This record gives sequence, C-alpha cells and structure tokens, in this order.
Amino acid sequence: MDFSFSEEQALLKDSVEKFVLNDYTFAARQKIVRTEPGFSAATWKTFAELGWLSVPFPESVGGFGGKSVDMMLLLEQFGRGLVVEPFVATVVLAGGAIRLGGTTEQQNAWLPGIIDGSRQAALAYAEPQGRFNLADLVTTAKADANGYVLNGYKAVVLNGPAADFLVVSARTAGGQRDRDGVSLFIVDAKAAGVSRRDYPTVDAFRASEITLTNVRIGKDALLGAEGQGYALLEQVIDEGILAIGSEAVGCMEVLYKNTVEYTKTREQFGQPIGKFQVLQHRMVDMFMEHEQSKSLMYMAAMKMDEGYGDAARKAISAFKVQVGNSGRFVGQNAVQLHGGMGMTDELSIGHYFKRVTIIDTLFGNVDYHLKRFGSL
Amino acid sequence: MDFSFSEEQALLKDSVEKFVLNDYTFAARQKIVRTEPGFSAATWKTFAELGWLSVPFPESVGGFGGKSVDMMLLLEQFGRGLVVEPFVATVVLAGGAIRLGGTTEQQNAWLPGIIDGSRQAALAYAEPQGRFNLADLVTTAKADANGYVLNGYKAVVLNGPAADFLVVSARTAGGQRDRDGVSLFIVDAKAAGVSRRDYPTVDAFRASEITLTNVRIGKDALLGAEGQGYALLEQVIDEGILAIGSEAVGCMEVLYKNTVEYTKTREQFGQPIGKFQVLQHRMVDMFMEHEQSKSLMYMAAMKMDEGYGDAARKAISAFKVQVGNSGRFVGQNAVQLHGGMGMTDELSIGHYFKRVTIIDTLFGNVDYHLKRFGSL
Amino acid sequence: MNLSLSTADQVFVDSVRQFVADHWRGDTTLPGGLLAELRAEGMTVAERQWFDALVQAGWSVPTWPVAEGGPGWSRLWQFLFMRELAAMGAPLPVSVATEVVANVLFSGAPSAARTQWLSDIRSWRSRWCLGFAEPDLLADRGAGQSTTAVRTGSGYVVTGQKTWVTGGLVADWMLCRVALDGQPVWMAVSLREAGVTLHALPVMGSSLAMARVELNEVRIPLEGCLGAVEGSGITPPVSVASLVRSGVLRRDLLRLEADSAVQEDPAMQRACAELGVVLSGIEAMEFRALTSEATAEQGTLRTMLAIRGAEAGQKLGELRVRSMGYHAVSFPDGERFSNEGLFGDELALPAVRRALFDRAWTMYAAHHAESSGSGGSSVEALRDELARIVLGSGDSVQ
Amino acid sequence: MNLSLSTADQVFVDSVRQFVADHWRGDTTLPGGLLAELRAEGMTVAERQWFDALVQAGWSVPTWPVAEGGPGWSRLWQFLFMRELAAMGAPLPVSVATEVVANVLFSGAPSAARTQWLSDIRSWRSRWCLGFAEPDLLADRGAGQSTTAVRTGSGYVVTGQKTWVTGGLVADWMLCRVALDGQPVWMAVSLREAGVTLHALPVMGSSLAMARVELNEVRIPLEGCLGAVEGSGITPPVSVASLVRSGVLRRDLLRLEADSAVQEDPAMQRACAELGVVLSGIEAMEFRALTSEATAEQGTLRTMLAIRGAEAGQKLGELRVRSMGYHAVSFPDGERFSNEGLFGDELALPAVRRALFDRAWTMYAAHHAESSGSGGSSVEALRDELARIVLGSGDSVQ
Repeated sequence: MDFSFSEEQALLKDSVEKFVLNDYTFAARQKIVRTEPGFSAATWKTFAELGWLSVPFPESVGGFGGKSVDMMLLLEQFGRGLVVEPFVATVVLAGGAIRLGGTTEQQNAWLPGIIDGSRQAALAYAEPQGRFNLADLVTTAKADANGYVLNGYKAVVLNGPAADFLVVSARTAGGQRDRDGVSLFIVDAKAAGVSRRDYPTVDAFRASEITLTNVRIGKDALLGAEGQGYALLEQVIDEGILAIGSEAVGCMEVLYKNTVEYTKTREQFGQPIGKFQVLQHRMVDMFMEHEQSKSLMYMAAMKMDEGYGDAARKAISAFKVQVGNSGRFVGQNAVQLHGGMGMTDELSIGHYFKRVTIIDTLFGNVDYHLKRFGSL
Repeated sequence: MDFSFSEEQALLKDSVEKFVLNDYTFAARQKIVRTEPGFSAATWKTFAELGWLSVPFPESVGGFGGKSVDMMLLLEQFGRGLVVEPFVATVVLAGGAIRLGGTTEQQNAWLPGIIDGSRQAALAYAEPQGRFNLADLVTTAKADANGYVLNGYKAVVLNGPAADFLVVSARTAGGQRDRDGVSLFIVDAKAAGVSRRDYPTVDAFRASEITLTNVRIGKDALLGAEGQGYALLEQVIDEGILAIGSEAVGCMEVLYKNTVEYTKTREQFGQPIGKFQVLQHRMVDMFMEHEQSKSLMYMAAMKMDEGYGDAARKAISAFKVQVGNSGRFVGQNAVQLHGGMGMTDELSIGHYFKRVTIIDTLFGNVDYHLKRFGSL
Repeated sequence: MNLSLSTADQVFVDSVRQFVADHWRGDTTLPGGLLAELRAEGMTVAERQWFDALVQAGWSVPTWPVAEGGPGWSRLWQFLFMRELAAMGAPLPVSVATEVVANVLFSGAPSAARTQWLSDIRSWRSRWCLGFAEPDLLADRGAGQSTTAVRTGSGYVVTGQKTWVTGGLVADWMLCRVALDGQPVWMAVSLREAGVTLHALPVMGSSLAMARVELNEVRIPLEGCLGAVEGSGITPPVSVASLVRSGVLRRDLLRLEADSAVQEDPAMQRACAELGVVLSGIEAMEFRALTSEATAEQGTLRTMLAIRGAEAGQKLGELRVRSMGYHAVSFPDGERFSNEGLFGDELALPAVRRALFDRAWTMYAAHHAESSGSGGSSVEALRDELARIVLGSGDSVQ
Repeated sequence: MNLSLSTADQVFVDSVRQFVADHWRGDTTLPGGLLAELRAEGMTVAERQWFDALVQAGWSVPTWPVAEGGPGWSRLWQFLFMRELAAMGAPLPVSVATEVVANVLFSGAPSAARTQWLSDIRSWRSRWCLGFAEPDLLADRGAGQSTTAVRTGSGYVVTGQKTWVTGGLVADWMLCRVALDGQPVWMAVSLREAGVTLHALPVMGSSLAMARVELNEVRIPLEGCLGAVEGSGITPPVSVASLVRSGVLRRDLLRLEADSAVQEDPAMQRACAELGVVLSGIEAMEFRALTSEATAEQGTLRTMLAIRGAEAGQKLGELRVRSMGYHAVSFPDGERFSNEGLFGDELALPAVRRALFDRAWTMYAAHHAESSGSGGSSVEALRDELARIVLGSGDSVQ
C-alpha cells in the first residue's frame, strides 16, 4: 500500500503541469476555442511528440504502457488548463475501446494513427432515449453476407466533427435495454450513410448528432464478440469517468485557489473580503471538497489498476458522485465569491464552472452513480 | 385574506403565554417530569378552569367552539413551555376522534369529562409493523351478538398510563393494509383483556404498549360507520400534526432565542462568541427556519379551517416536512452553539432538542410526508 | 386569520383569469416573461400583443396610482392580479421602468419630459435600464460613485462609467446615479446621446444585453435631473411584484414534475417535493408580507424572501439540468440556437443557460426579488443584515 | 501508487481475522466498543474476555513500542490490525489510557509507579480519565487553568476543579493538567484519594459517566508529577486509531442498510449510498494520512478527517433514527432499558441514545477522532484552523 508517485509518474505530472502553466494559458485557450475546428492541431502535434497520446496503449503498438494512475495524473493537469483538445474522445474512449476489445490486427490498424497524432476518433454510444443506460439502444446492426448494416441515431458524439473514425454501439440482438446483444463497431467517419450535425457544447468542446442510414461495414469492423459489447463499453466508459473526473479535480483546484487569491485582493467595507469568517469557512469547505475528490480519484485509479471488477466499478461510481457534488459546490461558490466578475466571459472562473457542470452530466450524473454505487 | 389575529385569539394566546412564562418554568416542568404520573394533576385542573381543555369542542357539549387557528395558538405556547401534560393525547387525538366521528350520544357521553378535566384519554392507532401507515392494522375487531371482540397489539400509545378510555383502531374487514375495513372504537381502559406496559418516552412524556386480548365492547362503542374509520383517523392525525407541529414552532423559538442570548454572554478568545460571523449567519439561518415553519403553520391552520380536503392535507404535510427539517436544524445548531452545556440535563436546550426530534417522528417523519405531499 | 377572498375579490380574480386566457398567446416556457423588454432580441410578437392588450385594458402598470394612469389597485388586488399571471405563465407587467424609474418620476416635479416618460413606460414603448454600479464599486451597497454632473447654462454635462447595466445594450434610457455638487442625484440619460459608448459585457448564460456604459461629457437637459437620491438609493422600492416569486417558480416546478425523466425517478420526485415544500414556505411568507401592517416585519420578511427565493430559484435550475441527461451537454452558450432536430426538447436550451445565469441570484438576491435592474445584495450581505435584526433585539417578527 | 499488500502483510491480516473470529463473542451492536472501559456499567463479560485474550496474545496495546511492552508494529500493521477489528465489530484496544496517558508516561522518568501504571494499562485493568477542561474554560483550546499544585515535603497538594470528565465517575485515575509554579504540568490523580469529590454530570444520551471533579487539597506523591505539558497540551497525540473511523462507521452503515425499513424505501437507500460515498472519501483520506510522509499534510488531513468524521457519524445517527419509525419514540433517556417485548428491535435503544449523544461529535470532533477523552475542538474551530492553512499559502496538500 503506497500513495506516493513513482519517479516516472512524477516526471509525467511535472511535464504536463509545465505545459499547462506555461503554454496553455487561459488567453491561449480562449483563442483556440474560437477557431475552427475548436482545438489546436499544433497542440495536438505537441501532445503526440511528448508521447502523451501513447500513454495508455501497449508497447506492442508503440505505446507507453501506462496505467490508470498515469492517465489520472495527465488528465488532472489537463483539467487545470481547461484543455479542449479531444484527448478523452480519441485516446480514452475510442482508443480505449480498441485497446481493450480489439484483436491484434485491429490494434495494429487503428492505434498507431492515434499515437502519432494523425488520426482523430470518437465514441458514438449515447442515444436520446437512453439517458445514461449504455444498453438502451435503438440503433441496429444487421448482419449480411459482407458484414453489417447500421441504422440509427447517436447523440452528443464528442469530437464527432473532427473524428476520422467512430466506435459505434449498436444492437445485434435482444430487446431495447438488454445487455446481451450490444455490439461495438469501428466505422469510417466518411462512410456512405454517415451524416453529422455539428455544434459546440456548453463547455466549448465540439460534438455531433450522427445519423446512420444503411451504413455498410465489413466483418472486421466488429470489436470483440458479437452481442458481447456491453462489458467492453462499460469498462471504456469507466475509464472515461476516471479521465474526466480527474479533469474535474484539476478544475476544482483552480477554482478554489483562484477564489482564495481573489478574496485577498477584493476589498469591501475597507478590508479584503477574505477576512470575513463566513467566506473563510466557505473556502475551507471548497478546499475540503477538492481534497475529498482528489482522495477518491487516487482510490479509483488504484482500484482500476488492481483489475477491473465490482470493486473498481464501485470506486469509479463513488468518485463520480463526489466529483459531481464537489464540482457543483466548488464551482457555485467560486462564482458566488467572485460576485459579478465570476459571471463574465472574461474571467476564467465561469468557464471552469461550466466544465465541472458538464462533467457531472457526462457518463451518468450523481443520481445515476449513487444508484450504481448502492447496487454494487 | 387576513393574517392577523382576532381579539379573542390574541387574548387566548396571551393567557397561555403568561401561564407558560410565569407558572410553567423549566424548573417546575422538570419537577413534574420526575413525579408519577409524569404530569401535574393540579396543572391539568388549571387548564380545565381556564377553559383550554374545551377549545376545540362544540358549544353543544360545553366547548369553546374554537378552530384550528385557536388550537395552533395554544399549542405553540405549550411548545415554548415544553408542557408535558397530555393535552394532545386527550383533547386533540381521542377527543378529536369523538368530536369528528361521534354521534350526539357519544359526544355527550365522553366529551364533557374531557372538558371538565375529570377524564384522561388516548388514541391507540399505531402498530409495530405499520410504520406510519394508518391503515396497516393487524388488530382485529370481530362482530358478535353483543358488539365486538378486539384482539391485537397497539404501540406507543401516548398517555396510555393515565387514560381512562381509549380510542382504538382495528380491522373489521379487508386486508392488512386496506383503507376500507378500518374501524374506530371507544374502549374503557380498565376493560377486561386490556393490558399495558408503561414507559417514559425520550421526550419525557408517558406512553404504553397495549395488548388487547378478547376485549368485549358494545355496539355503541363504534365511532362512525363500521369499516369507514380510515378517513376519520386521517383527519384526527392531521389535527394532531397541526398540534405537535405548533409545539415544535414554539420549541424552535425558544431554541434560537436562547442560543442568541447564550452567544452574547459566552466569551472565547476575548469576545462574545456571538461576534463571530459564522455563528451569526448560523443563527440567522435558525431564525429563518423558525419563520418558515411559523409561516407554514399559519397556512396549515387556515387551510384546515377552510375545510378538510386535499388542500388541507397538502398544507399539513408541507408543514410537517418543514417542522421536521427545521426542528432538526435549529435543535442541532442550538446544541452545537451551546457547546458542552447544550448536552447537559441541567440546561433546557437538550430537552427542547429531544422534543423536536421526537415530533419529527410522530405521525410520520419527513420521508413519509414528502411522499404524501408529492402525491397530493 | 383566514385565507378566503370576498366575492368582489373573487370576481376580480376570475376576470383576470379570463383576460389572460383571451390575450396571452406566447411561449410560456420563458420564465414568467422576466425582463422581456430588456432581452437582447427584444420582445416576441406574442409579448408585444400581450402588453398592448394590457395597455388597452388599463392594466399595463398594475402598481401605479390612478393619478399617474394606473388602476389604483389595493395591494391585495395587485397581488391577486400578478399571481394569476404568474400561474398562467403570462409575462408580468413589471419592470425596472414601471417599478424603479416610475417611483423616482412620481416624486419629481411636473414637466413635459416627465409626462412623456411616464406615458411611454405605461404603454411599454420605452426601455429603461439602471446605472448604479461602477467599476471597482461592484458589490458595495451604498458606496459612492465617481460619475459626476457639472452644471451648464442649459442643463448638465455628465462624465463617468456605469457597469453591470442589465439591458444597457438595448435600452433607450438609463436612470443614472450621479454626483452633483457632491450629492447623489438621479438623472435620466438618453443612451442615444453623443458621448455615450456602450460596451458589451458577456455574462454566462444570460441574454439580457449586459453592458458597461461610458459617459463622456454627455449633455442632459434641466428636466433630466430627477431629484436627490434618498437613503442608500440602491434599494429598489418595495413592490408587490416581488411577492409572486413562489408562483412563478411553482409554475416552472409543475412543468418539471410533468417531465417523464422526473416521473420515472423517485429521487427526482423527492427532490421536486422538497422544493415544493420550500415554495409553500415562501408563498406563506409572501402572504405574511402582503398582509402585514408593520414596516419592520415587512422588511425582515422581504430580506428572508430575497434569500430563500434566490436559493429556490437556483435549486430549480439545478433540478432542471439534473432531469435532462445528455440533453444538458449539447447546447452552446451565449447564442440563440434552434432546437430543431435535437431531441425535440424545447426545454433544453433555456434550462442550461438559465441554470448558469441563475448563479447570479444569490449574488443579487434583492435585485431578482424585485425583478428589476441592478442594485441587489449577495445572500451573504443579506444574512449580515438579518444578523443585526436577530442579534439586535432577539425578537421574532409578529 | 498502489493498494496491494505484501505477502507478509496479508498473512498478518489473516491471522488477525482468525484471532477475532476465535476470541470476540460480544454484542456487536455497540459502536466498535468505543470507550467500553469508561461506561458507567463497565465492561461486559464478553469485552473482559476479549481484552484478556488480547493481553495474552501481546496485542492489547497495538500502538506501543516493544520497549514498553507493545508489539512494536509499523503504522501499517497498526492500521491493518484496527481495520480488521472495526470491520468485524470487535472493540478496539485503544483508549484514553493507551494513547494519551501512555504517551505522557513514556516520556517521563522511570519509577515504580510508572511501571505499575503502564502494566495496568497494558492489561486493561485500570481506568483513566482526563482532566483538562475547567468550568468556564470549556471550549477554549489552550486556555489556562486555575487548578493548582503546591509543593509539600513529600509531594504536592492539588486544589481546583475539572469538568466534562468523561468516565470520571468510574475511573481509577485522572491525568490532570495543573499549574505548578505557574507552569502547566501533568499529574496523575487517584480518584480514590481524600479530597476528591465526584459530581455526576448527566449528558443527553450518554452512558459515559461524565463527571465534574472537585479537588480539595488532594495529596499527590512526588512520582505523580509526570512532567511539563508540551505545546497546548490538549491536542491528543497522533494515533493510528483515528484512521479507522470509516471502518467503524461503515460497519454500522452496512447493518443499517440490511434493515427492512431501508430496503423498502428508495429515499433511505439513496441516503445510505450518499453516506457510503462520504465514507469512501474518508477512507481514502485515512489511507493518505497513513502513508503520508509530510507532517504538515498529515496535520491537514487529520483536521479534515476530524470534521468529516464527526459529520458522517452524526449523519449515520440521524439515518438510524429515520429508519426506525415509531420505534424511535418509545425509549427513555438516561437509563438502560430492556428491549424485551418492545418490537424486539435490538437496535432501537442504542440508536436514539446514540443519535442524541452524537451531537457531541461536532463539538469535540478531534476528541472523537482519537476515540479518547476530552480536549477536542468544535468543527467551527477546526475550520478556523484550516482557514489559516488554506488562506495562508493557498497550497494544497500533496
């Protein structure tokens, strides 16, 4: 039992932290957000060069062979910088599905492009009717002689606009909410029958609504065994939760620290507002929420690294619940203590608040994960 | 629409308030609590002489003909004094059942004894398995030639030890939780087959567990129509909620005001602890909780006086939820701000806290009434 | 002590209900028409028709006395009128102009300009904003200001800056607090005048055309000076409009409770019931404030209502987002966005944007309680105020 | 960064588990045996047998070094040992005596009395209480005291008063903070000595024999002076025992979750899950505090753990009462009461009394975190402490 970082991990953390603090300032980030495609190709290239895109992938495909703890360290720093590059969509979600479920051929075919930064990807798993139930699928994949034909509608596909290929969940058998009968497929984003509607999200990422109309794919597009995709999808999403939850922890750190700084300078009734005991205790509570979230982040990462099972699932749900509640508390109070300034687009506070708000919803909100936690 | 008190109401309020402040001090109350039967016969006589035992009853039986607003005013002051005399059990519950459901003969037979203070009564309605569901009854009443035979077990019968007669709910038909088939009966507490186990409650009232074994009663013991007792019982309990909720409002007033006084005198780090902003805001929140509860008390009483129906039920449940939450908040923080002193038996604070804690549970806790509120 | 209405009162309520049914045809998903006239996009067609109908009926300024062109209603009737509108989702005819500006004008000297201003406000044809706060003086209630007027032969010249001006980008006039001879006075500043520069101040989730307003030697005629600022000058005057907050929120809550995501989820149902109880408590305090005779009690109740109303509004916004699932993620901030083709959930857009903007409620609690312009207090400052009352005498209200 | 145990560690854990299974036969409804030795009724038979078994095994003072008769375990083993006990509901062999008194004795000079005291503590045959607070000095951490010792030829004479002495009515010895020559020192006071008067201090829901202790010219031998008080002197020393709080609470939560009233009610299930998440967070912070090298980080984590642990403990008590329905009403306060015949719910009595006494947790958060005697701080004072850290450097821990 050990809560300290290895030398390698400390190095990784330091290098990402340095990048975020020096090169990814809030002003730079805001400039990137206003461009098309909503993230910086140059920054992405830097990520590739620094090896960050390779962290979770096995050495067999040129990856770093990192573990959950490494991903956690990396994403926490991304959170501090409000990094909008589609790391989670490409590396964690779509890349994760192929890493965990792909054959050697599939891994060799798709992962090197992610690692070298030449290919973007997205996971198309959500559907409008399904809320957070990963098995609730109306999209169908019908087998034919050459492979499968996909039909359906996938909602809020993060990084949909830039993705070169998609990992799509679809039903090959079973009723609308059955876990059996869910299958995952790799689909070329340019394939005939794939149509997108793109938009920015509340927290300045890009996403798409994607309609699949008689999209024909080969047999080699199937990830894992037919009809057995649910377990794979759940694990990928849990890795996604660790990733965005770690981002939220980074966001909270900035939110509470910036608030502390602001209350030291902002004066009212002739003294810094940070002198008022009520605000001091509020900031103590923000600090504690951040620390609790961080502690559960460590636990979740370590449990994931012990092997994916119910203990890991439970730790992930506990982390997600905490991040949802803490993010709301820390974000709301950071805005509140900044007063009107916290509401403006000019200051970063509101943008961090939006990010933690959206992170609560992504991959299941507090309600959903409380239930999952209780059932495990 | 008018939120002011009539002259008569103001007089009633003032007379009870004066009694509580002058004659029913905390020391006097503690002395009463330690005696048998746990309340003062002399005080009860005073209540009768002042006409308070007659407030809700019709003039036809010598009552005052008061309304819910009058009862509210009276009980709020009783709450301020932590009055332990069994007013709610005798006048509101058992007396209320006969007032609302009794024939003229039954009213004439039973109510004058309550009004002149010569008879004590109790409502035996709860059963161990039923939680707060008034219809969940295992106790049975079987009709025979002469009337009925009662068998069963009634839990937490408030004022059971002193009661001369009981109003008992029992099942004459239907399944264990059916609303149809619930009947109410007036039973002599000394009747053969009635056995009690008496004990003090957490908040220093007295109660009994009562076992009914082949208790034979006449046909004239039935209150209202056979099998139709549920509606009557629900109304009686809702009047009981208004009564104990008003007590809780009185308790909260004492709790927050005593806390304010205490923090003005208790010094720490060289200044009264009431100067600390965190404690000031806490007391503001206690004050607001009391005011919200009081406001909902007014609404509940007025809706009851407009006629008993869903609007009144909903107002009662809202009031009970508020009183449960506010009582917990105000009580906990009164104890917290008093420090160790708040925990001792010597100070009144802990006793008020116990009373509001128990009031939350009586007649359905926050969970129960939130559900009822939502369903109406 | 009773809740019943007289026959006359009940007839009045029925007539209001009928009037709304006849004349309000708008999109009732917007929150009670709050600040409709100060939105960047202006009024919708339905809103315009509604306000015209109110003008025709003589109901467009329900809080005004007869002498100024209002209906001269009792506080009870003002309350009943607004409560019906809130319950039916129709925009309330109350605004910065009808409540704050008009009150300043009422106490001023007669003039042609005054008559015109009041007439335009009454017909909902002019848009006013409030110039209270200045950069760096934001949250200090009662702080001074550096915006200054200098006398000229024909009037005044005003120079300075105002910020957090809600609707400043679209308003015609600004009621502006300026120093004249070292004393604070009210001035009516035309925002079309030379020397006025408007800077957009984009605010999270808001479409209320927030602005920073620069005044550089702006000429104001003599009639533009509306008199001395009384008291702290930034407490909006008491209005019955603030006493129907629970009605507006309850309507939104009912709509939320009808949502299938709520109906299928016991946790959401419980959260809605919890908020419902809170709204019942707010409503009860509103009744008390309405019927109370004592000014001190009214003041305390209003402060509590400002705090609890702000907190309840935010809670509702959070519940709305909670109910949405992925719908919450997919809408951009800061621009109107057609919902067409996206889930077909017409509530999604307002929900997220409103939940974000709702954060302002606890900062400017008093402001929102009056559904008027700037000049509110944070809930923390309001608790400080209440602390003086609670710790001062230890007495309860009533 | 990993959670795995070495083979040796795992073997140790297995042996502890086996030991508990073999030797603990008690009523596991009591909260982890907390303060068993200071209850008014004293230890139960099962508790006595359990502590005797621990003494035999050499495990009765798990935090002591070998030199003093302890097992000399690493912090990790101390933690693993106590965590297993907590999870299995066995009383933890930690007390005021083993953690606070022993620490004072360890640093004192050798003497026959010292040897006897430590031996009696090790065998769980003596009962100690702490005399810190004095009337009117209750909540002031680090405040002085008026209890004074005067030198005589053969030792000292002590006069003064101590209050909030947990277990004072039943203890044999009191570790007492007194002024000697104007400096605070520790003295061991026999409560059987002439001049000692004990006053019962009935406390809501508690059976911990709280007392006010009057000392009137009580004679203390020379060996009774245990040395100067270091620092504020009322912060209990750091003990691994405070890092298994989540384990104790989780066990109680699991039992509550198994209750039928909870299983039938989604709202209660949700509340239990919420508390479960909180306990996971506390557990994670406990791990961090256990493995952390930095003293500053440990201190901050411990303060947070004291706050969150106290709050979680109260929450659990409230949930327990919520689950009980009418069962909550019917038990008297302040005396043991046989449950027989009353619903047959063995949990009812501890639940209500504990929920009442639980109020003390947020007053003496640090105290309970150490499961030792008096001398804790309110959660408000702890937040003040943290504010100095958070606002001081703005740095996070780790």
